[in-house]
Amino acid sequence: MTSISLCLLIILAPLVASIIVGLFGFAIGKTLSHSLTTLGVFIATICSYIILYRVHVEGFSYDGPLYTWLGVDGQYFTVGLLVDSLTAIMLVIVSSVSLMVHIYTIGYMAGEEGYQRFFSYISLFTFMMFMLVLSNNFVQLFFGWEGVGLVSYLLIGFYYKRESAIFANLKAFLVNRVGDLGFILGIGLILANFGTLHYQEVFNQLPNIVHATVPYTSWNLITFICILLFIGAMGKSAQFPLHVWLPDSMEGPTPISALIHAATMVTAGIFMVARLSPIYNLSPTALGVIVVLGGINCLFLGILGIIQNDIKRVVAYSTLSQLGYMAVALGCGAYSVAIFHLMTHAFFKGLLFLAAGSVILAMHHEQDMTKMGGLAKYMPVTYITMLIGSLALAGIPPFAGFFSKDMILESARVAYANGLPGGWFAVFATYASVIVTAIYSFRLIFMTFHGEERFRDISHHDNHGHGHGHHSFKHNNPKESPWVVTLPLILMAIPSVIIGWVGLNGFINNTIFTNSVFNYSWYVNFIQHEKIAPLEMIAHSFTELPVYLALAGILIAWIFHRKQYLTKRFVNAIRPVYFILERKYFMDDLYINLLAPIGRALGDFFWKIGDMVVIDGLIVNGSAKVVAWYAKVFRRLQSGYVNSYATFMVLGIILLLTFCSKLIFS
Amino acid sequence: MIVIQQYLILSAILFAISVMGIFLNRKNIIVILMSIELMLLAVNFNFITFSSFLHNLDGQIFVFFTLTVAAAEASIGLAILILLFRNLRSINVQDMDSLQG
Amino acid sequence: MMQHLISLTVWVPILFGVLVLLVGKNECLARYMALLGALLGLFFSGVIFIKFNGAASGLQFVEDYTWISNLNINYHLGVDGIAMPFLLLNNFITVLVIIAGWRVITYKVALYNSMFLIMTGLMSGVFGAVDAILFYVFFEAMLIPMYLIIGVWGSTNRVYAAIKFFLYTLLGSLLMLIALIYLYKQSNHSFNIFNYYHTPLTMAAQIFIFIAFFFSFAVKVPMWPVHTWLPDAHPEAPTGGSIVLAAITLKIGGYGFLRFVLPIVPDASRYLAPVMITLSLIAIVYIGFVAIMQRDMKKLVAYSSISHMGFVTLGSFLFIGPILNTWGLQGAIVQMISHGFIAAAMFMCIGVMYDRVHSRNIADYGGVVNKMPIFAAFFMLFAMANSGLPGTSGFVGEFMVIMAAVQTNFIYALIAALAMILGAAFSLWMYKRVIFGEVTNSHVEQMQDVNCLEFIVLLALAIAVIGMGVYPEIFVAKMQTGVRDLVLQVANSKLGV
Amino acid sequence: MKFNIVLALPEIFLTLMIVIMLLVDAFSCQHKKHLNTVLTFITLVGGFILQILVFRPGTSAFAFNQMFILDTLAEGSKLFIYLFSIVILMYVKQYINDKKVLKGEFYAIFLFAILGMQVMVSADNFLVLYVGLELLSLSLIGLVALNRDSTKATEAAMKYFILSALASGILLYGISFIYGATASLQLRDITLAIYSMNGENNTMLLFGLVFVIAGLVFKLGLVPFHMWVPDVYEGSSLATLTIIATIAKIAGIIFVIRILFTALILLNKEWVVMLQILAILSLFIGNIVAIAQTNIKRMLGYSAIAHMGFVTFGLMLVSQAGLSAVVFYMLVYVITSLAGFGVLLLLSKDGFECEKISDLSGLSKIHPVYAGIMLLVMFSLAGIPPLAGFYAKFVILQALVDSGYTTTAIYAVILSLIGAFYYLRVVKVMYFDEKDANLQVAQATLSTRTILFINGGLIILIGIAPKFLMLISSIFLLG
Repeated sequence: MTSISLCLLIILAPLVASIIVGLFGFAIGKTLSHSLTTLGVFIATICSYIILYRVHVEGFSYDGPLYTWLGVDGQYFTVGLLVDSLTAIMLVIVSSVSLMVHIYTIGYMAGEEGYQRFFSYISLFTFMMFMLVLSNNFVQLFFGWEGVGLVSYLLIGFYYKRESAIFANLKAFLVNRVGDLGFILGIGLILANFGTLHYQEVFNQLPNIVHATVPYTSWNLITFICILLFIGAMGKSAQFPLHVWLPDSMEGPTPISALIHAATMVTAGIFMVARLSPIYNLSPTALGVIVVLGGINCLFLGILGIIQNDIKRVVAYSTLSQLGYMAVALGCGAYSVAIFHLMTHAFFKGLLFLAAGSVILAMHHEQDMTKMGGLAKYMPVTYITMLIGSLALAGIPPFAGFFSKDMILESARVAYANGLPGGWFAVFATYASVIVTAIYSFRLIFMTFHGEERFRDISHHDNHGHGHGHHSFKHNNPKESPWVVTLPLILMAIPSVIIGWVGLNGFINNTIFTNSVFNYSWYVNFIQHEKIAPLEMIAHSFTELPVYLALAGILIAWIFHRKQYLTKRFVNAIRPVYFILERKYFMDDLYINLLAPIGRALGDFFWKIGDMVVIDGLIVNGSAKVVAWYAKVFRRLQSGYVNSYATFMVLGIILLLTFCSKLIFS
Repeated sequence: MIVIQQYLILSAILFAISVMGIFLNRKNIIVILMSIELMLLAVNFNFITFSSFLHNLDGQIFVFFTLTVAAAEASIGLAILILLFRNLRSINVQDMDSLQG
Repeated sequence: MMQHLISLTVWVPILFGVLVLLVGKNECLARYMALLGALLGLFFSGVIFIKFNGAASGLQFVEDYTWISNLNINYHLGVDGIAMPFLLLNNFITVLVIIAGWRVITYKVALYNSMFLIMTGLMSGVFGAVDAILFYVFFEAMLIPMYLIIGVWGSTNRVYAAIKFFLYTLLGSLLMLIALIYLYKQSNHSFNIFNYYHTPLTMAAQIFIFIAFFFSFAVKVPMWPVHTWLPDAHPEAPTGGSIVLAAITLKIGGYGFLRFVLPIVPDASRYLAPVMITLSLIAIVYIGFVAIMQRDMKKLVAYSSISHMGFVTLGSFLFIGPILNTWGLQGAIVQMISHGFIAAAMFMCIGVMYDRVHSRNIADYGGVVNKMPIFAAFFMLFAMANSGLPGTSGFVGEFMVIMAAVQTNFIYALIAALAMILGAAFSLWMYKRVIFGEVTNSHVEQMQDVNCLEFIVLLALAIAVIGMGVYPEIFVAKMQTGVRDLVLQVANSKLGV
Repeated sequence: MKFNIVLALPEIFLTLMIVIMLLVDAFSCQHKKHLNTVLTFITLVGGFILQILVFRPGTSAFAFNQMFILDTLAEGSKLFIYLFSIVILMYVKQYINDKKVLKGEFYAIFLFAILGMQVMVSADNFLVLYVGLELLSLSLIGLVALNRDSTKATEAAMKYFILSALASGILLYGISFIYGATASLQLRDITLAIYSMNGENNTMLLFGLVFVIAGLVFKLGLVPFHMWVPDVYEGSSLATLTIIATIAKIAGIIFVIRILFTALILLNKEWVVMLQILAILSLFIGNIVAIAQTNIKRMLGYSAIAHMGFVTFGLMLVSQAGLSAVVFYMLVYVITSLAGFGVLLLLSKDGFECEKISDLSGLSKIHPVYAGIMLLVMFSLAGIPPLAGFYAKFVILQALVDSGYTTTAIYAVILSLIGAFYYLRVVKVMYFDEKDANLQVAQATLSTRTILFINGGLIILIGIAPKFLMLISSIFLLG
């Protein structure tokens, strides 16, 4: 099979499966539904690996059209394919995680209402994600971009009866739309100035545009475009201040939190910036913006993870923090490192979510960690895999996360040294965040798997309405999840351990992305001087701060876990800060209590005052009333008295005479 | 010597009186009928004047027709007046106001 | 036969409309006859669409016969790339409307069906007319059936709405009539629209004509601030009426701008473009906000239509220097066709719910998805299309117009792009309140999922919406030459001639 | 040659028939109701045929020492008056039979009125013109008063009588001045006389002009000489109103054309201004006040004022195009109104007069065909294409703009917009409102229904192919 057919197969297999299951799911039953979609993704996964092999080993690459989507004014927009190393890596990540999630879902969603619907959605999501990564132009990118947003919307609101879920999905969509606003304007500026939306053609023209400015201003055009595009990424990749939707999105079922809100969709923004690295390289200012926003995400949103009690929310904030890391890497010009972290993160964060799902499943859909504890001995597989994930997340060598995160810290230092605007903040934030990461991830481990078994006292109430009935753990113990759930955990745990070793050289030294991602010059220079290999790196790490920070974080988590009174005292000591943290820096309040009411008030004002009073009342009905008033007045002239009629006739004659008088007396 | 203007002024005065009889009168319809007659006479006067001054007989012939028509008009007017009185029990102009607006 | 395709598209539905009236007593026969008439119309317009040569310049399928010789008015029909897609849209929608009303309409069935068939024929005439008076006759004649449709089958406030609709539109069109007559005088007594393209006009005359046309077409579009008839007319009209009104009647306004205003008064258009753009942007944003706050679903969609049509007028008046922006123009047309599908679909969806619960209030619904999952899926698709999701037709037009706006002025684009947020806000917020959640009341509890006829209609619209989103080129390719010719036409100033 | 009595043969026939009818009516017994109808019908058809026979197309023939003219204008309008009279006869016969009070006189007076019109349109001399006018006016007054027991009818008749007498007085006064200035009553001689004045200002002539115009526009009912119109419309029975509102208007307009365009054409600079101001006022008052009406007859009265205003726009253009537009407008207006009155007449039964707008409530449910025709009538009067009324408005507007009166044209359309409102209201009542309990449909004969149907169809037919009627109206002006 040619590679193009393989790519088409990758795209179409999930789509076809999704459509069949979506339309006829009720008819073909659950088993066939999940088999079909899983098969679709399985085919896509196999093909993805073949593509990776061909690209990486045989040096295959492709950039060409499939069909003409739209032609205007001699410009043709095509739906096309771009297959290069970046695409291949992304395909592998997406398809692998998606496949794991498909398998996992068979167990996780068993017995839920809307089983087929769920499979249809995640297959559709996989298709959209493939469209996004395979696109060779901005329009198609935007299609995939919005497409994954759509499926995310559908999946967050999967439990459509739950008010919080349908609130969260609307919020997610709207916040994403704010980002898309910037994104589409960025695309518009590219089209306006480059005359094309094809990546390669845009890159080719970059030298002509470098010094262009935005009309009527002195702003650098490239910077402006970059920032606009990054606004899009801020929406999709949940960067501050458009991050508010991500924690709420945990309303969706756990598998999609793993797939969409950890591993793939939220990294679309990172992917996009990496894909457009030639453009971003031209604008240090834009990179500075990215670095600062990434730093904020990385540190401040990470801190919020520490105070969460909902197991999924902890992971969600951790995702925000890690996305911040990726953004910092992007901002430092180390795009390949960002992708590296994207990959390791996809696996270990996917793993964490899936493991959290496994815990939730065992606890009968209880997500509050204060009602867990001591689960390690009941759920060994889950515990071990989750521990691996957490270690990877905390950046403990030799787990995957260590390599990618360490390189991000490294690249931040390099960028700072080379005078990147906001570089100091990036260094500070990333370093500080290491400790934060360790604290929240191990707080989760300790609270869930260690300590006393708090779940025994709690009579679980069913808040899903999907027929579990009431359970309690008074007499029976929590059980390890079925194999369809644990298998993906194990399969995800393996890359969480080794992927760093495997990928290190390729990503760090950017040998893998020679033609697709172009790191910023200072990073390239830096890397050329240091030859980095896994073992050396581990050894080297013990001479550096980050590992100790991480270990310190674990220690702190352990102390707070053991000595609850210390926790309480500490919280009391920082009451005002804690309040701010509890309110999530007032970001939700900003949107929900300030911006949304302003919007609604504007709507009401325009409607009731503008439309109803001014236009309709004053102008439209007003003129009708004026006419009616005239009618009333003039009908009184018709008094009914014949002598007055005669008077009018005589007046008429006088009127006519006056019109004639000029002629008479001239 | 009486000039044409004097005739014309006379007929104009007659005409004006008759018109005023119509539009100033708020009481009796009979008066209006009389005013109409007067108006036609004023016109006749005009015609005859012109006929005489222009030495053209057409005007005088016209007057005959006018007079005949005036007679017909008067008869119809009076007939309607009777009807009106039968229906309204009044020949007051001011009472004739059911049609208005 | 081939030379008279447009005539057939126009007159066959009208003929069937009259026949339907004549067999009025037999409702069943009337329905089938109406469907046959609508299908024939669709068939003829489909043939036109297929046979139309997108690469050729100028009019195709021309028919030119003397009509009123003493005034040089001709029965002159023909379509170019701009008009042709609307013929298809129009006939397509009518078939759906007839099907949609199949079981729902039980009061004066024959009159209902016949009015729609006559409407279709007349609107086809509007798009096919080359003679200005012929255009005007079709343009105005539409008012009569529409007045009856709103007034007879509408709901509580129908009389006010019908009269408002009628007078509003009449105001505009009468002024246009004067402008047409003025042009007739200026162009050596010709009523051929294309002769006006070459008629030299002074700036003052152009502005006068522009204003006259503006009233006529802006009311139809409708542009802010002459839009208030729409939120009254839509909710009061029956489902079919709303569909036709939104899907096609509004397009006549946009079409009018392209066919009359831009090429006939290019200099005034250039001069007044900032005003038009401002009004369009106000429509997009202001109306977007208004739509968010609506409690009546049909009103909401009506306002959303105004907001979407703002893109049409915006796209039509984006100039770069003296040259009209092809992107904007093309985008405006695509947006019109797409909005035809989407608005029809939205009203259809609301109609489906209305037939079950007899309320248009958002507050009377909630949790509909529990009872009508298939319907909810369709509605989701259309709500997304309404908020401009890529892959649906709603995106293509907005995208093109925004692209064009960026080229003209970034601020325009920024404001226009706010529609992405507002569109999503009003569509999805309504969707959330109506469809999602627990079943809120007993009316919703008793709702049945879509029946076969409704399913067919919704499916057809869904295919259209997705098809147009995934492969718009099928339409766009046919318009290319027409749009290019228009751009060239508008680039010529009439002042120096 | 000079006497040429043949040309007046139709009128003579008409007169003879009237006398016969009066005799028959006097001596026939009451229950032979149909005799009068049949005789009237024969008279009208006979008159129509004779009228065709006596005319040699393309010529202008004179009779009675040039006092009587038979040109295409006269011939055409006469034929149309006969034709429309036949239609009116068909519509009113049932109504007249139902009304106990109206007897055979109706037909006799109706024919007298027709005779008056025929004389008027053929007159080429002020004297004949005057006689015809008075014959028409007095007959109409008689018809209005025929409804003897009705207060409204007698009141309307009285008002009509007083005001039309005043108007003819004014007209005569004007004529006398013109006679004084030109020494002639012959329309053509007056033109020559004015021509020989070489454009000198002649006070007497202009004075006469003003009075003549005032007298003329009274017939048309232009503001401020319109006050009789709504009252007479409301007070007359539907049968009478049909005559007043249709054929009498044709005669009136031809009469105005004769005087203005034959005798006073050289003074057009003066009278154009006057007509313009009157037309503007008429459009305003007619359209605005009609909105406030609840009686459909009265509303149509105001609407007639507005329509006459529109027609006057055509007159004031003093051009061939304007005149043919006027004739076309009149024909369309009459055809449309006839259908409307036809429906109203068929809806009136046993003393019930369908005259309130609300009487039409729910007509579309009771009788969809009548409702449909009424709908066409209303939209046609409002000037909505593709109905006949649109082209009528269109040709006038076209002529206006062509002559440079663009602002006037805009004014005219804005007031027609306001006018559309009250026509819409009638449609609204018929189609959107609930049934009215009073409303019954009279049994009409097949012939009547056929005629009504054809009449309604004509409104659309003229809309689809207006050329034919436009051609006819331009032929009118060939002579």
